[in-house]
Amino acid sequence: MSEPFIYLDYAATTPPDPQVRAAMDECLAAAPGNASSSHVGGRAARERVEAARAEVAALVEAPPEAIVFTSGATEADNLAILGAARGNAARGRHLVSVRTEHRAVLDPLARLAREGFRTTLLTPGRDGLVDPAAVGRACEPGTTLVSVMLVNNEIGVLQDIAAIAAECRRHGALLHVDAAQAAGRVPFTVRGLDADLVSLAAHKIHGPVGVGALYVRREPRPTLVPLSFGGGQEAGLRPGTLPVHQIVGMGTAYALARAALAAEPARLAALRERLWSALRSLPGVHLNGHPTQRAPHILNVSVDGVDGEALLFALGSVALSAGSACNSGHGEPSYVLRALGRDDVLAQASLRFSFGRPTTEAEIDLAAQRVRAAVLRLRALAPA
Amino acid sequence: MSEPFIYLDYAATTPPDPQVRAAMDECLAAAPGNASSSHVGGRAARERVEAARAEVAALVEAPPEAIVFTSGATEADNLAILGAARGNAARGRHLVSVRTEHRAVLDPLARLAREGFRTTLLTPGRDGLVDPAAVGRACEPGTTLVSVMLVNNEIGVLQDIAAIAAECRRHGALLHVDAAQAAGRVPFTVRGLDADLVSLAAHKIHGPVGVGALYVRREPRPTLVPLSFGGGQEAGLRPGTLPVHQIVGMGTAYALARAALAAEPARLAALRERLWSALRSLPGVHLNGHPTQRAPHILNVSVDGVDGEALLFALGSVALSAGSACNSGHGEPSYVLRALGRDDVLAQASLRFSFGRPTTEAEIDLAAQRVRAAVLRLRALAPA
Amino acid sequence: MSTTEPYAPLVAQLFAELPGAGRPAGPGWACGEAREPLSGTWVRVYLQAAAGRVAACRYEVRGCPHTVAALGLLATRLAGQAVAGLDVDPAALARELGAPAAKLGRIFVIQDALRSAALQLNVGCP
Amino acid sequence: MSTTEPYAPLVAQLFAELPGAGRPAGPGWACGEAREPLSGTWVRVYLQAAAGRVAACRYEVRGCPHTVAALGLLATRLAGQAVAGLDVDPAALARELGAPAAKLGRIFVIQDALRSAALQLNVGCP
Ligand SMILES: Cc1ncc(COP(=O)(O)O)c(C=O)c1O
Ligand SMILES: Cc1ncc(COP(=O)(O)O)c(C=O)c1O
Repeated sequence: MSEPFIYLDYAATTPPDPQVRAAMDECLAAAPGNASSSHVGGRAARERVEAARAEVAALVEAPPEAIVFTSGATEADNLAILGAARGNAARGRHLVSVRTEHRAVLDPLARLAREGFRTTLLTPGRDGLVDPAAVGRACEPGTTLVSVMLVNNEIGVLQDIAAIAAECRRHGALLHVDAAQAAGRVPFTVRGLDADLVSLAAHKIHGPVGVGALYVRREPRPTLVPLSFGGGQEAGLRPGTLPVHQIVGMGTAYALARAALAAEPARLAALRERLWSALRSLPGVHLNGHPTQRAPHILNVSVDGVDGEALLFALGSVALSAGSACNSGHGEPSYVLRALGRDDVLAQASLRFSFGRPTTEAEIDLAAQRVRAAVLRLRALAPA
Repeated sequence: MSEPFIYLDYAATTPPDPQVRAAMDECLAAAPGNASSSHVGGRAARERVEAARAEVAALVEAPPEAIVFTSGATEADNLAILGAARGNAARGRHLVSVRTEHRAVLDPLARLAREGFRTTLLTPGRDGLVDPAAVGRACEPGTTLVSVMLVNNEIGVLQDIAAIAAECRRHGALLHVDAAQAAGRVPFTVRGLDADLVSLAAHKIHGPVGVGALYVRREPRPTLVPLSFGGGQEAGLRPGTLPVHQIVGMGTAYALARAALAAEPARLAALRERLWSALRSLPGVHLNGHPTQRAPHILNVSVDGVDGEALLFALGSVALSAGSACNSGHGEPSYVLRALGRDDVLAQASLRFSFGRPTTEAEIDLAAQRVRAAVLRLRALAPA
Repeated sequence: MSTTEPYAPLVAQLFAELPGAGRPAGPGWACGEAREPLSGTWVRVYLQAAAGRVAACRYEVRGCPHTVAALGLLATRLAGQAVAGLDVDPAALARELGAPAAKLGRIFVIQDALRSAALQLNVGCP
Repeated sequence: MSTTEPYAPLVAQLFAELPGAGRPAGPGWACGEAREPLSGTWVRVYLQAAAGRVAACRYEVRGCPHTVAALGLLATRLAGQAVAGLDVDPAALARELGAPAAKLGRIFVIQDALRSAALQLNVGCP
């Protein structure tokens, strides 16, 4: 296996852009300063943080004061869901979400069940899309929060959040949107989503891992109970000494993403279609998720007649995921693909290809060749 | 104010060591990999994480499996306190701590009060030390958790944790120790502390800000309710894609701190005594905290007859804190100094000098000169 | 799964080389088949015997790398063994390949297929 | 406190130069004193008058940079003003110095000291 290595797992994590790395290192090398300190180092740190906050806000056209920095999208999801549910428990204890959400949404919902909340989890259509009317029907008088992701991390489908938001408004429920996979990949604005809470990650769009943000609408401002307490940073919603270099890394990544938004999504979508054309020429290869209502950087296929783990292993020189990064390697079929109605065996024999700024046509063509070869080799072992 | 700038605020944050920066950047530049992914990039990321975990564990002689990475000491404190209190609520709802703890301890305790817990906050002696017997007396049958810091971040006093731990054992309470200011500054081991939970920070010892750890004793293992949910990382206690470069930065910083532990504390203590000798020659300058039971890197003094804010401003070219970084600039006198019995005005006219690896004798001498000059100038304005 | 390589080098080697893989041509082969529907594992073992001993072993498989590797090991080892009482120790095989406990069920599938092929050798192919 | 400099350049300049600071020597000065015990702010204002107008203003102070700067401004501005009705507008002064609302109490201390010094000028020193 000394074939050149091809990374096609950008939905799991992306390499930080060289400019991001440079900005981070420059920050780590700068005169020291805790952003809470009143001396000159502290003030410089605060200025860097606020400049980055403005960049992050700009990508989604939010006011900078609406951006709360967190340690990643997982924490942003938890702050939104645990925070809004607990903070609005007096109004009701019913929550609505979808079976294909990320674990960072589903697991806090499961925790809330232990705290006496009820959750209705909708099943999307076989194309992965949630019917906005179904969200409306799931709402009850005591529904305080609805959580639906913008771009699914496994199959890339893009939900119609604006229509879902309208249902939430009608029922007086807050709307949280996990946009960890969407930011910088598809153009959107918080106004366009009309969401109250939006989770963002840095490391999915060539920023550093370990930093993210939660957009918290200003008017009306949802009540949130913080996850942690102490120090008062981030308007009391997220304490702890601010990791200036991480925040600067996210700001730089978001600035780069905004600059690339005019051309990069189309380029990635073309790569995705190129790969899909190559793979669909093999018999028994199925596309997962809606064919057009989708983000450009994710392609998920299921392959008949092969074992998923063996396929992944045979593709050792192509880095990709069988499901989401968090589930891969566990041998468990993806719960997302199962929610779409794929049977266990086919769900297991699925590959998620995902693309990023460094991805080239040549890599796509090589990857397609290797996938074809691996599938044919494995099928030859079991010509049933 | 074009005097050379002197940074003496290492207790607020320290500049990352050049080796830490290099290790982090090397990591950011490496082939991408989410530590949860099964491909080669993912495995390399996991190996880096585990090597760093071993380094962090080694500094405090903990088993590596007992180290849970967090986004900092604030999160570690919250995970320990909220987690243990909620996780043991069936056994009791009483907690014991000290009025001079960091906000990252006091604020989660205040939150727990809203969840129906009671807290006894002990007042230390005028020297800042907590009487272990007083901890024992504060324990009740329903006391589940005691939280006492090892090194106080404002005045540097070092508590007798082992004696406090013995009281906790006698009363069947868990012991949490915030060691954010202690790690790498004073030699200690988790076995020596005999604590169940120990919070650690990276950025106080020349590692990056935004990463820390919680030591969680293995046997018996305290029950903790996580703060966040999803993904299952860090044994289910702390979800989210692992920030490999941050963790590697912490590991490198801790390895360097361990190597320096034989000589650096003595060097810093000598610098501290040098500064104190220079300052005490001024009349009306008072040492805060116990004169000998203290960490080497913090010196806190109160100055008669001057306004604290004016003194800090007059010392513009010396970066230091009036209280802890989190409180400075707010004009509020330090609650830590007030708990020691300092009146408000004197508490406000206090300076925390703190030292780090780059600190030199020449800097100390220059800083002492500038403090003398500033104090004399301000006192001349008000010769009362 | 360990924090390092997910498969032992022996597994990787057998998966790459696939010794004995494929449906045999010609007459005189007994075969047994078994499956495990949950994971979709499917195994067919072919045996050829001479003078009461295994002359050759072949297989077809749809399964995980451990399953594929286990069959490769079998194919290289069964030749020469007595047909009477022919069997495999799934636990020992799993250990040798460094397969995690969760994989044991699939090695049992191999045992089932092998036993049923051996049975035909003993009883005579239909 | 803004995210950038905590003190306006004017405050920094007055704090550095301290125009008019210090206890005046010689006779013929009226003085007023006031304090705010919570912050420990203490102010003494000295005034010298000639022909019903302020001839000079001096001060002593223990206080924050805004308080010190406010006194420096007064000292440079009061000369020439009529002693009758001599006063200062604390809100305007705070605004001019960019002092946060929390500091207004300390500027009132200055007003108190000034008024009491002016009172002595009007009534005659004890
Ligand atoms: C949709 C979605 N939400 C949340 C997360 C978690 O984000 P993070 O890795 O920043 O914790 C991810 C990625 O892992 C994701 O794809
Ligand atoms: C004693 C103590 N505990 C907790 C913290 C908070 O740590 P962090 O900055 O990593 O959130 C600090 C420093 O700010 C500290 O000094």
